[in-house]
Amino acid sequence: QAADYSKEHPLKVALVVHGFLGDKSFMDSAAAGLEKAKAELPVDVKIIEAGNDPSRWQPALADATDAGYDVVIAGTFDMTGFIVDLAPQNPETKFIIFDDAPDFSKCSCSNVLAIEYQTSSAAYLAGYAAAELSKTGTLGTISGMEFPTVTNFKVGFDEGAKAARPDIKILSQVAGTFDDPAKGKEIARAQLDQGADVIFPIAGATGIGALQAVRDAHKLAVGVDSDQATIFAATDQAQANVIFTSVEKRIGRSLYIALKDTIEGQAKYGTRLLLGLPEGAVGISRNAYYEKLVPAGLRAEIDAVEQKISKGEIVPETLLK
Amino acid sequence: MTTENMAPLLQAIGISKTYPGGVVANDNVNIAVNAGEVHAVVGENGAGKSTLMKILFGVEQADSGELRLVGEQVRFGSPRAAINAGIGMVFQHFSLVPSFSAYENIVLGSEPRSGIRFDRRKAIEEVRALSARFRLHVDPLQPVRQLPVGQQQRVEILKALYRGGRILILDEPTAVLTPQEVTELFSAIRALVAQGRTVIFIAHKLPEVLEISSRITVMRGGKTIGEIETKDATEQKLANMMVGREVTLRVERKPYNGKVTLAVNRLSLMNELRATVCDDVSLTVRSGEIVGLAGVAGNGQAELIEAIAGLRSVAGGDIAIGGESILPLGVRARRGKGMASIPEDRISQGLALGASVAENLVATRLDDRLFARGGLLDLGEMRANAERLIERFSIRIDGPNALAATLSGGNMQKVVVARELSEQPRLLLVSQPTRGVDLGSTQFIWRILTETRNAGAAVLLSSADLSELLALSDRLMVFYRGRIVAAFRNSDELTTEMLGACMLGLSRQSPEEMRAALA
Amino acid sequence: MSEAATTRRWAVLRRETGRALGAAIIALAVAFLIILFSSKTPLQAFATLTTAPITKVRTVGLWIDDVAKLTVAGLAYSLVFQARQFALGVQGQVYVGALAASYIALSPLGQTWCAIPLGIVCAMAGGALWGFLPGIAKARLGANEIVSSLMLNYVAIELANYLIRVDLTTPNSRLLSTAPFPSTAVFPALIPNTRIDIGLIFALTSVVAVWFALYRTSWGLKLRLVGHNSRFAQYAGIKEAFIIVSAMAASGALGGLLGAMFVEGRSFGKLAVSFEGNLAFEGLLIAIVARNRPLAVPVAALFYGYLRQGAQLMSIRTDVPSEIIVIVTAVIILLVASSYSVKPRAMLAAITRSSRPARTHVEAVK
Amino acid sequence: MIELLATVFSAAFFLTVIRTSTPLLLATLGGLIADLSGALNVALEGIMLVSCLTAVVVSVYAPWYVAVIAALLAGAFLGSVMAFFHLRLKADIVLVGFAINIFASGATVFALTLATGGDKGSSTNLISKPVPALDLSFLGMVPGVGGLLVRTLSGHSVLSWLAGLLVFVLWYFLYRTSWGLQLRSVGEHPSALEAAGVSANALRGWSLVASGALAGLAGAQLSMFNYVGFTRDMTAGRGFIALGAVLLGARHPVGALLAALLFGMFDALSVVMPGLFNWIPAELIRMIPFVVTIVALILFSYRMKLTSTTFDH
Ligand SMILES: Nc1ncnc2c1ncn2[C@@H]1O[C@H](COP(=O)(O)OP(=O)(O)OP(=O)(O)O)[C@@H](O)[C@H]1O
Ligand SMILES: Nc1ncnc2c1ncn2[C@@H]1O[C@H](COP(=O)(O)OP(=O)(O)OP(=O)(O)O)[C@@H](O)[C@H]1O
Ligand SMILES: [Mg+2]
Ligand SMILES: [Mg+2]
Repeated sequence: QAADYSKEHPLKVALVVHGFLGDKSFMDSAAAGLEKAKAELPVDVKIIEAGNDPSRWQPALADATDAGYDVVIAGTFDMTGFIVDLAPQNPETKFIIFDDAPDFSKCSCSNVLAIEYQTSSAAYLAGYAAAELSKTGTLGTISGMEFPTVTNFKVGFDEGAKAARPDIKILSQVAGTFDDPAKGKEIARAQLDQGADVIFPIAGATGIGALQAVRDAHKLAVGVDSDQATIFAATDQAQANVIFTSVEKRIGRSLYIALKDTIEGQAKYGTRLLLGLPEGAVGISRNAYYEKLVPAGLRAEIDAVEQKISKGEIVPETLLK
Repeated sequence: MTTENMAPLLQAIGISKTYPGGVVANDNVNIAVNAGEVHAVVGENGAGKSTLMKILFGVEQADSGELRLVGEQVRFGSPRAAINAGIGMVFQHFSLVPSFSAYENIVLGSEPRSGIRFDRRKAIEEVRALSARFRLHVDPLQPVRQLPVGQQQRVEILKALYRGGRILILDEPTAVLTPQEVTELFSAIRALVAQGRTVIFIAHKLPEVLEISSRITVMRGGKTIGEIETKDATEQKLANMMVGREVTLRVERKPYNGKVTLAVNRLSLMNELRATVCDDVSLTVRSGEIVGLAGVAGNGQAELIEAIAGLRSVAGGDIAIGGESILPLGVRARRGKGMASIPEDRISQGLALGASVAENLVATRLDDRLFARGGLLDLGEMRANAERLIERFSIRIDGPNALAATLSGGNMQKVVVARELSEQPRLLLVSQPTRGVDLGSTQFIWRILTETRNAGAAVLLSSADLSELLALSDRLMVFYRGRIVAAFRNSDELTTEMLGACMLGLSRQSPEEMRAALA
Repeated sequence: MSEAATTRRWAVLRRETGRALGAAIIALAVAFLIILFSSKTPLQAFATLTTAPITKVRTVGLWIDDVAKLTVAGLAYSLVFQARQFALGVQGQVYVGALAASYIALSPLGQTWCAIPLGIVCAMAGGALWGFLPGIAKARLGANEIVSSLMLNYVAIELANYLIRVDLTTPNSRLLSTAPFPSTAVFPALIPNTRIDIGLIFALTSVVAVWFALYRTSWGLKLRLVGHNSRFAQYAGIKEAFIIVSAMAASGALGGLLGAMFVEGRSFGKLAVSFEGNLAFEGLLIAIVARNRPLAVPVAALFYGYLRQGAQLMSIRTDVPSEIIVIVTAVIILLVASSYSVKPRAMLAAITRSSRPARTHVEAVK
Repeated sequence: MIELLATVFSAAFFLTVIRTSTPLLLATLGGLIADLSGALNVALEGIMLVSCLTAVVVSVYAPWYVAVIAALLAGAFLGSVMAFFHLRLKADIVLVGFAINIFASGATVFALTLATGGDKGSSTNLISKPVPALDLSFLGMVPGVGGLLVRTLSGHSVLSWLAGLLVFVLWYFLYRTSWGLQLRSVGEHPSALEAAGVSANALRGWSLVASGALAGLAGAQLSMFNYVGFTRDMTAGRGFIALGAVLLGARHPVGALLAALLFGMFDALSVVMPGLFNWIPAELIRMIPFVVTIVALILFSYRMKLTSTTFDH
């Protein structure tokens, strides 16, 4: 089957974004993975932005399925239900769902591949570092909304921070929205005013605003989903300079691998993959800013903690089992 | 000075104007106004007088024809152009900003400035000087809202004069004035003329026209019928020219002796600003009688009628119909007790212009089982009702489904009257029933009111037109500053001058005299 | 009916239809121009916009489902606009109605036959309450209904977010939505495998009901009289306050019904955060184009729903974003609200001639 | 509670209140001018949104003050569009306003895609500039209160100072110049001015333009100071809150200032409260500005009713 796809007859892939690109984290990461696949594999990629209106998500997915793509990709629990409905009706089409999984025992989903990410373990590392870097002993987290894929970051972050400094104080706030940067900025400012000096926004575009507040205050921030320092480096050096690391959920990379496996006939459709630190699907960014902002001693300490997690000596709390 | 050889000061030649919608308001109209005269324009409602004046003042533009100022052709594209040419106009409906003070209204649009600042001190000084010069006395600092109508009109005239008007157009200036105020206005007009101004004067009351003007242009149906020297004119002659037929305004009245239907006892009312507008007012109206309320606008008679109608809450005292207090009742319940009411302003209060005539004709009786059963409308009955009333009150329209907005002013008033009198009321409240209504319709409405009275209704009538009050009322009450200051039984001895003196607070009755007529 | 009146009605109908069509054509031309400038494949994009909704049974279903919802939204606005109240609270009513319907659907009653009727009744009651609040504030105190109803929209959305997160979501679920409703609480489909369900019947019933209420009942006549001239209504003994409050509450009930149609309809079958996707506001356009006439509302909804669906499919299949439809919407509102006539010359004259001040809504309402 | 009070009376909170109030105040002043001329401007929301984007895009290529002026012009342009449809084509002002709002929500996203090369959500690809904060740290030299002065007065956006100044300018304009007299007369009784030979429509038109321009400044503050950058629908109802503030401010510039500060304060509270009171659900805290608007509107209307009309039934 592997030989079936070539640059002339590529694997046709559609990514249905329920929302918009440009969040600099979640969706952008998925899109980047597909762009990489397009460049390196015999893959043709179409990205469909279905927008914020939930009533348009199912039609967009159905339309992509109808349009004859070989693989239709969508993310998060918002889309799982629709894929579970569409999969049996379209056995010829393969579906990949990331950051959520259907209950395979209850659906006939042999053409569905689910990928989930053990983000709490990576966030544990970031929390550990943040607590060590904090001068005030106060950290701040800002969640977009409260649901497990978001909260999982926070759970790991809090646990890591406490592991480093049991007396650490963590301010946390839910913004209630993923797309109001002005609100994110105000919340971050409030947390900075209350003494926090490392902020971890887990809130899409709302988080971008929080990062801006950290930049203006010359404090530190932890990025989320993508390597945000590197993304900002191109346009906003000052912003990149305060993001000492990011908790990466490497969606793009996992999608790239999933597509590669699909072409090679290796992909395990009909199952759920829970990827973590050992698979490299999650992790913290170790880039120039990390080198610059995190002292060598602490870096070594973090590497050691990561080793322990990989070996199972430390098992961070998680919402995904 | 030989006016014959000189071109008229202001001349309109062959003016035609058709409004969008096809009303031909002016059809080849001519008028010539000489310097230093008071030139009257008369005609029935809708004859096109106001339209012609608006063209002279640049508010409307003529479709054809030309204007000449001292023989030279001019064009007024806007009021500003006319103002610059020395024309000022006082509209039929005042154009004053209620919350602004008199001087602010007078200088509005031509304010004295120092730098970018509005120079209030200078404005006040100028207004004072102007009002002294033309003997038009107003307090420049009073908000216009608080001024009596007569003074508001002075403000309007001062406003025109302030802009250097040498020709002053007064569109129906006397309609809302008391006889005394009319006298004052006339002396002001004479002062203006003496100081070289020219006045164009519009009025429906022919004696006034004959008194003040030197020449008269008569209009009918959008055309000029002719021009006449005042010294050659008589009332009857003018009326014939205006209407094209003979008119008489006489009403026959039966004697009455009914029971007390409406009793108002020591009533006090307050306005929106919590100022007392009616104070300790008591009066009765018997079945089969018309009680007239005289008073300069703003002296409480309108508020009294609103309070009886249920549109205004009461600060003290009582109102009873047939011995039973109606204070706890809402408008609908009062109507249920046999009250009907013809409001002062038909467009803003008496009609829903966007609804059909049939709907307007049932609007006050929507809980009547005749038109609505179980909340459902009986369209057939509504239509039949409308057809009956259109016939009976000879309303000129396309049909019951025509929108009220498409009716002429007089016909709108007939719709209101028809609705209120479609059933014989026990108590009828009437305000300004013929304001802005022409002779023919006035005659008709007067007759209907009298018939209603003769059939046993108690009628409370408020009107600014004293001759109307004298023609219709059995008894008259005069309001001054929220109190009844005089009461009369109507008789041939009673004159508008006597009423006017009381209305202005110049003469008062003794308590005995008043009590005799109050009961 | 007299002949003159009949011909006049036809003339009005022709004129209004002409104006609506004229606005639609101009708006489509605007859309075409924007597509021409912004797309690499403008013809394909325009073709998708104008033909895609009818190419498949599935897309026809999407279209008709939208039409049903737009109709109810349009009716809700028409009702308050006829009373000259600029209440814009349909969005909030949709959320409240949806919450009420969801509580019924997820209760034990949701498993029984009465799930749908009871859900709808409760949704309408909830929506009516949400319409009643700005209504009473306006009628009793004169609080501006535009501002209060808009603010209540935000309140309702946050309320729904809160209740969904804290109360309605299934424990330990990862979803900001409820569990799917039991099948007894989901509208049966009229055409299988499409989104066309009995919501369409509710919509059509609402059209008739609103028309009947406005033109055949004394309440409707009173409501219209209040809308034409509120001073007159008071003078005539019509309880204006009652009419305003009841009109806003009735409109709210329609908004609540729309909420039930959303969550119990086949497109969702559950309650999720921000489910409504701004459709409630688009009802405003329907009401304006239909000139608040209930019988014209479904026609306007049919047309607009088509454009809406076409635009969505265009944004899925081509490089033109669906926001173009929003721009087209604005153009249509502006044109329909303007007193231009379809004759270009008169339009030109109106543009070049100076004119008198237009009567503003505020003056009229006061 | 102590914590809340400590927060509320801190200099940082004061800065936040000024920051959140500034766009509201500018938009409220815009709404006020239009309202006084007799045209309720419900398009403040949409005009702000368009100006937000304009400011961001222009500031990528030009200095910040050029971007602010561009936002102002964009607002003024939309105001003139409203004037055209309302005054020339006689469309109802509320409908025109909503058309502008709807247009803005779509057109900004559309334009954003063009400007960023595909992003529909936010302008993070664009390096936009902020409006500078005015640094008054020299006040620290004032003996005694120097520190307090710096903490409270330094660090506000230039536009905040401008907004404060505009309150005074607008008051002077309305009550001390002849144009102000004319403007107020148009709102109350347009035919008076017409009869005086001044075009009421021209004045209304200019009021709408000025109203748009002020809303444009509000947009600039929002997208160049409160947050630097643009995201879809970033005005988030602030235009409507401003409309409420116009009504609440008794149609007077100083009233507008107080109303905007009130709403700004509750907006700021809704940001700091979750950090202090974890047990209050975030959604309920986010309702605060909206609920406050409604309650304030109702109380205000109630007071107006008490003091003015005695009419009932
Ligand atoms: N703006 C307008 N649009 C359409 N028709 C109008 C308009 N203004 C006046 N008309 C019509 O033009 C005709 C002349 O009206 P005009 O106001 O000049 O009458 P008038 O002689 O002043 O009457 P009145 O004595 O009642 O004041 C009437 O038929 C009137 O209805
Ligand atoms: N504003 C208007 N717009 C359109 N048509 C009007 C307007 N005003 C009046 N008309 C029309 O002009 C005609 C004459 O109206 P007008 O009010 O002048 O009547 P009129 O001659 O004064 O009669 P009446 O004696 O009954 O008042 C009516 O048929 C009416 O439909
Ligand atoms: Mg006239
Ligand atoms: Mg007339």
